[in-house]
Formats: sequence, C-alpha cells, structure tokens
Amino acid sequence: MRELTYRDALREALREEMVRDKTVFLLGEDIGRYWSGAFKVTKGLAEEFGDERVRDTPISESAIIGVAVGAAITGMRPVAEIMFGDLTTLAMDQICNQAAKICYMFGGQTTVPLVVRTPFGAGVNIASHHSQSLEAWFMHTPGLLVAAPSTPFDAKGLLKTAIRGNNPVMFFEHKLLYPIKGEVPEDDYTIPFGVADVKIEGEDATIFATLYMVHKALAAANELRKQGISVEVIDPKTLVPLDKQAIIKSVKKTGRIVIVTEDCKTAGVSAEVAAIVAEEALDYLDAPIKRVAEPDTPIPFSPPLEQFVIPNEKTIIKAVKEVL
Amino acid sequence: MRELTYRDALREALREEMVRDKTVFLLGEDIGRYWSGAFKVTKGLAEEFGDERVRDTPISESAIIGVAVGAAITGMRPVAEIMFGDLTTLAMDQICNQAAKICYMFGGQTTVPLVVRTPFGAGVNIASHHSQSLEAWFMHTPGLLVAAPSTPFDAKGLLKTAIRGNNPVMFFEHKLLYPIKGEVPEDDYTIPFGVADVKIEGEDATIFATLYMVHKALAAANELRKQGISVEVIDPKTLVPLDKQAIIKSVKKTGRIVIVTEDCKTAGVSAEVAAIVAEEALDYLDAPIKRVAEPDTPIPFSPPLEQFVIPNEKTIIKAVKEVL
Amino acid sequence: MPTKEKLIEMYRQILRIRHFEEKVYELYGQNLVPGTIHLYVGQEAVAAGVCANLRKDDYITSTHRGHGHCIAKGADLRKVMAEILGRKTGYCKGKGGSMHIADFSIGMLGATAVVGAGIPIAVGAGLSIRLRGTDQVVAGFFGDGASNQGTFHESINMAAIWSLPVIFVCENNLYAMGTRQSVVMKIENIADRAVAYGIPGVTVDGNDVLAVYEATEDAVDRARHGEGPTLIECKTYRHKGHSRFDPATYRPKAEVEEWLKKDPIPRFKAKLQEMQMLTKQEAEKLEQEVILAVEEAVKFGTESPFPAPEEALENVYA
Amino acid sequence: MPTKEKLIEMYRQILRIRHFEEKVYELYGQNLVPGTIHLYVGQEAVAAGVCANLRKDDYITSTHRGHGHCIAKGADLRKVMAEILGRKTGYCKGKGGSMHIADFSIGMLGATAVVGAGIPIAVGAGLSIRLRGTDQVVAGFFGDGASNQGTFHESINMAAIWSLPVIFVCENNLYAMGTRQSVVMKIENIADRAVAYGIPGVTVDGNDVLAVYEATEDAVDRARHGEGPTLIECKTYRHKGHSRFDPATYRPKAEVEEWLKKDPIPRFKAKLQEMQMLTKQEAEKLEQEVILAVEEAVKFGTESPFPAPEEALENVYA
Ligand SMILES: Cc1ncc(C[n+]2csc(CCOP(=O)(O)OP(=O)(O)O)c2C)c(N)n1
Ligand SMILES: Cc1ncc(C[n+]2csc(CCOP(=O)(O)OP(=O)(O)O)c2C)c(N)n1
Ligand SMILES: [Mg+2]
Ligand SMILES: [Mg+2]
Repeated sequence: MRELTYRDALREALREEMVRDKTVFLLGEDIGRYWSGAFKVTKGLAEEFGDERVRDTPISESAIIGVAVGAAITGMRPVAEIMFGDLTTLAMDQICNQAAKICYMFGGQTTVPLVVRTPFGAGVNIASHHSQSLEAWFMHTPGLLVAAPSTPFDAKGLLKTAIRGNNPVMFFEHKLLYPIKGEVPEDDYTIPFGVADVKIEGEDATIFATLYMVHKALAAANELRKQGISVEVIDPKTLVPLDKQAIIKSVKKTGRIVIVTEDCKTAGVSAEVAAIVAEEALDYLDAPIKRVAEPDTPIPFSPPLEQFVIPNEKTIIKAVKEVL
Repeated sequence: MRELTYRDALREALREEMVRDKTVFLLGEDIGRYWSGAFKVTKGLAEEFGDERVRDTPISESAIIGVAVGAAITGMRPVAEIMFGDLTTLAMDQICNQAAKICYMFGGQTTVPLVVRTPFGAGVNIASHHSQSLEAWFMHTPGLLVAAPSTPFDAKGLLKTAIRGNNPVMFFEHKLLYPIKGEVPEDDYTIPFGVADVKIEGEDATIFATLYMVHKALAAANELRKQGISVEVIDPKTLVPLDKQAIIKSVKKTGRIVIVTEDCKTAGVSAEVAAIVAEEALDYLDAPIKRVAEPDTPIPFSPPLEQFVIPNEKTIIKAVKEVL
Repeated sequence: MPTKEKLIEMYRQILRIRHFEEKVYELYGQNLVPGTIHLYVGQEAVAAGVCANLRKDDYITSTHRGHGHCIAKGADLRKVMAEILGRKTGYCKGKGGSMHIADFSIGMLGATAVVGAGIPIAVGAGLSIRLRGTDQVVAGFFGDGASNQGTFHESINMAAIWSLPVIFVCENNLYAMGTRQSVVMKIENIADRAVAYGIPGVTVDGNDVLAVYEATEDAVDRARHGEGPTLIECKTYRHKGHSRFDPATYRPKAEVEEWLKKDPIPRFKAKLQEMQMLTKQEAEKLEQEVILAVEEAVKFGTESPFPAPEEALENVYA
Repeated sequence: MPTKEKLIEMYRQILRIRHFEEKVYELYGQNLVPGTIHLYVGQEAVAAGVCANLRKDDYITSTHRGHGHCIAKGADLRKVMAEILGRKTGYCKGKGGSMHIADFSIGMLGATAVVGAGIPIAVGAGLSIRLRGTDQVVAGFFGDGASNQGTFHESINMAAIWSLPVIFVCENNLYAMGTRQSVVMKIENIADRAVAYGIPGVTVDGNDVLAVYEATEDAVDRARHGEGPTLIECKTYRHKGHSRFDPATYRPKAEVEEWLKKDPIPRFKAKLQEMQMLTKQEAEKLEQEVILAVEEAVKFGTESPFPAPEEALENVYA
C-alpha cells in the first residue's frame, strides 16, 4: 500500500474534508501560504482553498479558539491549530469552559463541531515552553473528546472522524511523529473513536502506550521478545472516549500492566489508566501496576537532560521486567 | 479553644503575615475596601493595610498572575486571589508555564514565592462556570505546590506556610467551607506541607477525602460506625506534596480504599491516589479501589441536577459497602 | 429616525425587561430563585436600542447580566423565567440558569458567566457569516469590566482585520462589581479603545433608547455592507446591586440618585408622548399587556417541574 | 545627547551583539547548537539604545529573541554562549537554552518563549519597585506579534492605572514568523495603542541607536519620577529568518535590501565618526576587542561540559 508521512496523512485528511464539506475551514497562526504551519501540515492548502478558508491569525490563542467556537455554533466546522500544545494554556477558558460546556449548559440546543489540532512532546531541545504533553488536562474536562493518533493511518482516519463529528475534539499530534511513514489508503476512511488497537499480542504483560510512546513500546516489545518475554502492546488512539474494555481484557490475559505515556507522572494519563485497572480489573492483576512517564519536572533544554526525562525503550523494558 | 470560621481563619493568616512581613501583599479583583472579596475573606484588610497592599485589580486574570510572578521574583511575596477557581483557566500560562517553571528554567537562579488563593466547588447553584474543582490540573504541573485545607485550623496554618515558603502555591479553598467553624489557636503556627491527617482511625476501610468532601466522609464514617463498620478517614491537606506514606500505611491496615473528591472522576485527583495505591500497595488490597467523584459532566445549575452530581454521604457509604 | 412601529416595539421591550426583572427580584426575595442573579434594571435602553436593529436571523452574545439581551432579542419570557427558576421547561432544561441562557432559534447564542468570554464567540459568529456569505450581523454585549480582559483586545483586533460584521456593545454601567471604572482604567471613554484596532468607536448615552438605536443603526448598516465592526460604548447604570446580596454601598448616594433620574423608561415614554407617538391610553394598555405576559411567565415558571436528577448526565456530548 | 562614554558604550554593545549572533549562526551551521534559535541580528540598536538608559539594578524582561537583550543589559557573553550550547556553565545550567536565559544578578529577569508572557511579568517588577519604594525602572521587550496577545492589553492597562515605572518596548520588525504586520493589524503604528490606556506612546526608528536612546531616556525619566509607563515602538527588521531553518521567502527581496541598507551598525558608526566621537583606529580597536571576547565566549562554551543527566531532577522546587 501507499506510504505517507504522518504529516502528509494529516494534510490529506484536511484537504479531503475541505473538498467534501464547504463548512470546514482552518485557522491558526502561520498556517497559511507564508509558512504552512510550524510543522508544515497545512502546506499547499491556502494555495488550493484560498486565504479565507486557510486563515492566518494574529498571535491570539484565546481568540483563535473563541472565534472557532463562535463559528462552530453557527454552522461552520472549524479546525483550529494551536502552534504548540504548551500554548493551549492561553486558551483554557475557551476550550474548557466554552467549547466543552456549551452543549451541556444550553441543554443540548447546539453542538460544537470544532477540532483543535496541536502538537505535544519533547525530544527536539526546545525546552520547557515548547515540549510538554498535557493530554490529562483535557481528559479531565467533560465535553471534550481527545484523539491521539500514533501512526499516519490513524492520523488520517481519526482526523476525518473528528471533523465530521459534532463534538469539540482536542486532536493531539506529536512533534516526532510528523516525519514518520506508514501505510495510508488512498480512499476515504474514518476511524471510530474509543476503539483501541492491539498493536502486538502477547501473554506475559500488557503495555499501554500513547502517541510517540507507542513506537518506543513496540521497540521495547521487540527487544523483550528476543529475550523470551511476550508483551502485548495497546494503543488507545483516543483518550476520550477511552477503550476501557480493551485494557481490561488485556490485563485479564496477561495479569500485568505497564503504562507508558510521555506526560508527567503525577495525575497524568497514566494515573487514569492505572485507576481504571485498580477499580475494574484488580482481581486479574498478578503484580503491581507500573507507570513509565516523565518524572515531575518541566522539560529541560540541554540534550542529556532532556533525554533523561523522556521515557525510552530501556526504561520501558526495565519496568516490564519489574512487573514480571 | 477559640472558634473561628474558615473565612476568618484565612483572614487572620493573611493579616498576621502582612504584619510580620512587609513584602507580603494581596492583589485580586474586588478584594479591597469596596467589596472585601467575593467571599469576604479580605474584609477589613484594605482599611488596615491600605489600598497599595490590598490591591483591587481590573478583570484581567492573566495579568493578575503575571504581575504577581513579576513581583515575586523581585523581592515581594504576593498573594493573588482569583475570584473563582474556574477562572484560573484564564491564567494557565502564567500559572503553569511561568510561575511553575521559572525556578527550573533559570537553573534555580530565582525563587517564586507566590500564593494563588482561589475557591473551588459546587453546591450553591451557580452553574458550570463557577462551580468546578480543578485541583488535578495543578497537581499535574511540576513546580507548583497545592494546598487544600478542609478546616479553619488547617486554613490558617497552611496559608502561613504557603506565604512563607519560596515556591508558588496553589491554595484551594471551597465555597461551602467559608462559614464552617472550628478551633483555631490565637498564636502563630504553621502546618507543614505533605503531612496528612488521620481524621478518624478505623480498621475496615480507608476513605481518602479532600476539602469539603472531608466533612462528608466524616459524616459517612459516623453513620457507618453506627452500623458497625469502622472506617479510617484521611485528609491529605496538601496535594503536592502528597503524603503517600500515610495513604499506603492506612491501606496496609484496612486493605480497602475509597477515594472521595469533588472533581470530575476521569484523570482527577482520585485517579492519582488510586494509581499510587495500585503501584505501591497493591499487595495489601483486599478489594478493588473505589473512586467517588463527580461524574464526568459540567456542573448543572438546577438544584436537583447539581445535587445529583456532587458526591454525598450516601454515595460514600454505598461505595464503602461495595468494597467491604 | 425609527418608524413608529419600531419606536413602540422598543418601548414594549424596555417595559418587558423592567417588569420581568422586577418580578425576578421579587421571586428571589421569596427564595424561589436558586443561586445568584444579576439584574438588568436600569440598562434596558441598551438591549432594546441595539436589538431593534437586528433581524431574527442576526446573532447576539450575552453575559452574566443577560436577561435583558434575551428578552430584547425576542425570547419567550416563559422559558427565560423557567430557566432562571431551574425548571425543565426552561431554555436550557435547567442546566444553565440565569447566567447561561441561550435561544438558538432566535440567534441568541448564549450567555457566558466568564467575563469577556463571549467577545471572541461573537467574532466567530461574524466570521461564520462571512464564510457562509450571508448578510447577517452579530452584536456582542459586554461590560466595562470586560473591556480590561485580554479577549476584548484579541477579539476586536481580529474582527477589525477581517472586517467582520460585528457590533461590539460595551455597556458601561460605571462599575464592575464594586470596582469603579476610574480605579481600573485611566481613560474615560472605552470607545476610545477602537483606535487601537483602526475601527470606529462611539460613545452614546446608554439610557437614551434613541441614541443607542441610532448608533447601532449606523454600525449595523456598515456591518451588513462589509464595512466591518464598530465599538459602541453605552454609558448606563444598574439600579440594583451587582448580584443577589449586594447592597451596593460602594456607590455614592448622590450618584445613584442622579442616575435614577435618568431612568430610561420614563425618559423614553416622555419622548414618545412628546413625539406624539404614544397616547396615555396606549401606554397604559401596552404596560398592562406586558404585566400580564410577565405574570404568565411567572406562572409558567413556578408551575413547571424541576428536571429529574439523572438528566444531569445528559447533553455532555452531542 | 548621551555622553561620549555612553555613545561608545552603545557602539560596543551593538558590535558585541552582532558578532555574538553571527558566531551563534556559524555554530549552528556546525550543528553545535541544540534546538532552534532566533537571532537578533539587525535589531541591535533597540537593545543597546534602551539598555544604555538602565542602571544595573534596573530590570528587563525578554523574549524568544533575547540574546541581544541579555548582552546589552550586561550579561557575560561566556555564560550566554554556554547556555545556548546547553552547557552546565551556562546561566541556567543548560536547563533553559536560547529561549530561557536569565541573569538575576544584573536585573535580567529572564526570557520566556511564550509570546507576550513576559509583559505582565515586567509590570509585576514595576509594582514591586513601587511597593519597595526604590527608584528602579523596568523595560519589557516584546515583538509586534506579541502586541496582539491579550497580555499586552491587560498588562499595559495595569501599569497605566497604577502609574508604574515600566517602559514597554515593542520591537516591530514587521513580521511575526511569516506573518506581516498588516495581515494581523489594521493600524500602522503600534504605539497608537497607548491611547487605549491613557499613556504616552511613541514610534521611533529602531535602527537608529540615538533615536531609541532618546525616546527611552524620556520614558525612563518619567518612570523614575513616578510619572508612569510609556509604550515605545521601535521599527526595525531582522536580517535573518525567524528561526533556525527559516529561509524567510515570505519577505520581498526589495524590502530586505532596503532594510539591509538601514543596518544600524554602519549607520551608528558613521554617525559617531561624523560627530568626531570615534576615530577609525578606535573603531578598529574596539571591534577587535569585541571579536576576541566573542571568541573567548565560544571557547568557553564549547569547552564546557554538559550537565549530568540526573541534574534534570534538580531545581523543580526552590
Ligand atoms: C473572567 C471573570 N472574572 C471575574 C468574574 C467575577 N465577576 C462576575 S461579574 C463581574 C463584574 C463584571 O463587570 P462588567 O463587565 O462591568 O459587567 P456588569 O456586571 O457591570 O454588567 C465579575 C468580576 C467572572 N465571572 N469572570
Ligand atoms: C503565545 C505563543 N504563540 C505562538 C508562539 C510561536 N511563535 C514563536 S515566535 C513567534 C512570532 C513572534 O513574533 P513577534 O512577537 O513579532 O517577535 P519576533 O519573532 O518578530 O521577534 C511565534 C508565533 C509562541 N511561542 N507563543
Ligand atoms: Mg459594569
Ligand atoms: Mg516581529
């Protein structure tokens, strides 16, 4: 099958949805013809669809989301880009109090078909203000859906689902995934939210991993397999809704779980997954749960420091061995 | 001993610290002589210390925190008030990217002795934008300390510790606690962060509860005691640092834990506590962990709806019985 | 000059708002209104003067002090009242309450209780109009206090650069809670801030229905013709405290009295009579109708059931 | 008019910045600089002209494009370079990098990589000065792009109402990444926004060291005497792309060429010579000294060790 990068897969989804539905439009800082997005996801789209539908904005994150909300409740389907996930901090009211709550507060009178795309993640030495992973905040906000594709295939299919849906979706990408290649069908396909992928089946332990960590988990699983340890790797693909059943089913099989996410450990995504298992699959656990996540520090700049705090193949392997 | 309301205990801490240390000052919307704070915590302070040190601000949450940060790194000890916890959404960059990370990013060159006081909590029918509990977001942000006093005694002692410390502290109050009375010594005392209170000792199960939920947990424990069930109630008092050892110790004793918090269940404070137990005390658990929290909805306005979503004595009792 | 029909319509609206709000005040005195409440009494000329220029398919966004905006845009008094009382029959099924009323069927895009948060949403509606290619407009209401929020700045700038059909209506009632404008702003006229965005800004007497009407008429006209946004500042005053329990002692007595004299309702009534647009009898008849409608709303609201507790779990997602 | 000493000092500073930045450019060509980088080349007159008015105990806040601010405020080139290279000997022990340099010993309160986030922090330093009762001042640097952030509005308003000793320095280099000012603002002069806060706003040629110096001199003078803040807009241009890999093709060639002609360094040098403040020999000597200092910084930086990995866990809390 044809291979595309994650970046190109995202762009293809945007492009096809814009062709399909005239109410879909994009807005964000430097997404237009002059820069094409900080990670070039929107390259060529302004040229194809014009500056009205691929709209460069001022550096005003709060208004970007607020404007997208206003457009979403009046018949449009905006896809807003926040250049770096760390900058969602500037738009938390519009995301979490407005976009997330409008459907509820107004008794279901309106929907908010809005997608907010933004990249998270460390690994390119751009320090504390450009490297965070903040998925947990949005998981903790009812009214939002949260997507977190780890492959080009998922990126295209989930983004299409997000754009066609009627709820606000936080669509999280990872900086290191953009250049990654994978098979992407040419045809129009969507991927349902809330259905996890079992990336590798295994018997001895389960690894739950998200975004870029899926790839590190797979590498770790491969290495472990060589050592005679069979690991099952689960990628939830969306965090809200979260495919609890897939997690529980795997734990029932393996009796052990290592949860690998790039966000900070305390009160992060991994805490929720651990809590679900402790609440709903405790009896199947043969060993304590293990979280592999960023220690609770901001992301430092210098390469050796940054590499130290990001979970990696080795720390994952170590954790798996600890639960065996 | 003398009894004070939680509100008055907070005010006493502020007042005494302002007398003790000229670098302590307050800023926030309507905290001054004209209104005395939405919950009257700062009543009389502007009259005593003047408008310069009890500073009314424009409605500019982001700048309130940013200005406090700037003052904190240049020799002052600001105590900023955000009128409702829901409005921290407007200042997340200043809180989580600036205040929390400045010490780290700058390699420890400066400290950020800043306290942000704000009330959380539902129960007074002021709907989705004035009733949330968002502690988990700040627990998930390294660099911040998080205090959550449940009694007048703790309110005074923890606030003094917060003001005297050199780290940014998110100091969370609860609307329904302000009128609650309790013993408060007249003398100057501080309460260390990271040391939980065992509010009642018990054998059959542990309840971990925070803020207003501590009182509901105690009521539930009393009721259960009448039914012959002995419950231990733990109040962490601070969420960062969190007294893990106290939780683990209690679980070792009781083998069962119900975690009661008012925030939304998914990826909330209760998830972190559950994860800690699942990671570090799994072998002592005789039953699955149970979380009692707000279901994942915004807070509705109408009284029957609101009461439905807030955890209460009954839902706590039910949960305890489920783990027995 | 508006037509006679428009004039009478505006008079009806200010009366509807006034009587409605006085009733809400009464009801919460009887402990029938849960939570807090921010009354619009005194500011009626703004909502009425602005909304008289709007079509049903035009939009508005609103604030914590939003009953007047809803009513002037044409909302059903019964459903507004029911919502304020937390009933299932309210606009938002009791989920929103006083600070979160919306009626999408008349373009009332909802009130937000976060000060300033509605401003970018109004701009978004303006952008939507532009992208859909209709000739609708949107009026975004907000207070003097809100004009110090970052969203004010970001939003007006965006509307300006994209020349969107938005009328920014700043209701300057001199106070944000207990905070006088002069404590939080060095400038006197908030409309002067329009300069920062290169758009027209006008300050009008917000207690004069006609002044508000005319300023809005110009702005709406420009907006419908693609000439972009306007910032209109309406100087007005709230007669009551900020919210439920506020005695408003921070306001000098003389100031309150002076403003009570400028009450928009008797002023507009006198004006209409002077213009021979409204006879005493007509005025009385109209007022009676309004009183009846408000009473009906109260009856509807108070007799409506509360939502069932489990409904709290509905509408989180579409 | 500044003293001769000041003039020479400013010339030295612009040279130091220029040579330093050219070296950083070279080093990242050699892949020695981790992450991204935003060079100050072309804008030197702003940092130098502003900081020449500041005492050591005055404060500045800075941005992602902050090397020039650090250097002009008097930072040690070696420690700036070491930080940019991620070394343990850098100002922030390698934790901050190019976008997060601070030197609290000289009142450099740090660079933030969130556009606009430093503005309220500058105001907070101003408030601190006022409360501590000193006669310090603070200069907050930010870009044209940052002036569309809500923080710009909220912060300047606060500084204005409290009459704080803050100089808001907007470095308008015409672009925010690839976005031309005219795409995101209808107004031409950002200093016009001062009207919205009732404070003075001035626009100056940001490539003219003396013009920047003089505007700042006035502003600092007012600030030190309790007369409140000023917004100074410096029109300037960056010679390189926005960041590491930016070829800056969005800028018309003619525009770039025109601005290169306005390079602040030869202009100021010619001016000094015309004023007979600097002989050719002196200029050469000075430049040699600067080149040596920069080389020493490079040597110091490149020879310094990286921090040990576990140091990542330090300094999260005080
Ligand atoms: C962002 C935000 N900050 C603070 C509050 C609390 N609050 C509610 S209304 C209000 C005053 C608003 O003043 P103004 O905008 O002038 O409107 P008015 O009440 O005068 O109609 C405040 C501070 C809030 N709801 N939202
Ligand atoms: C709040 C925020 N939005 C977006 C970015 C990404 N970004 C970094 S620099 C920049 C442009 C800033 O432009 P300007 O303020 O004019 O400063 P300049 O780069 O021209 O010096 C952008 C958009 C950011 N770092 N912070
Ligand atoms: Mg007001
Ligand atoms: Mg710029």
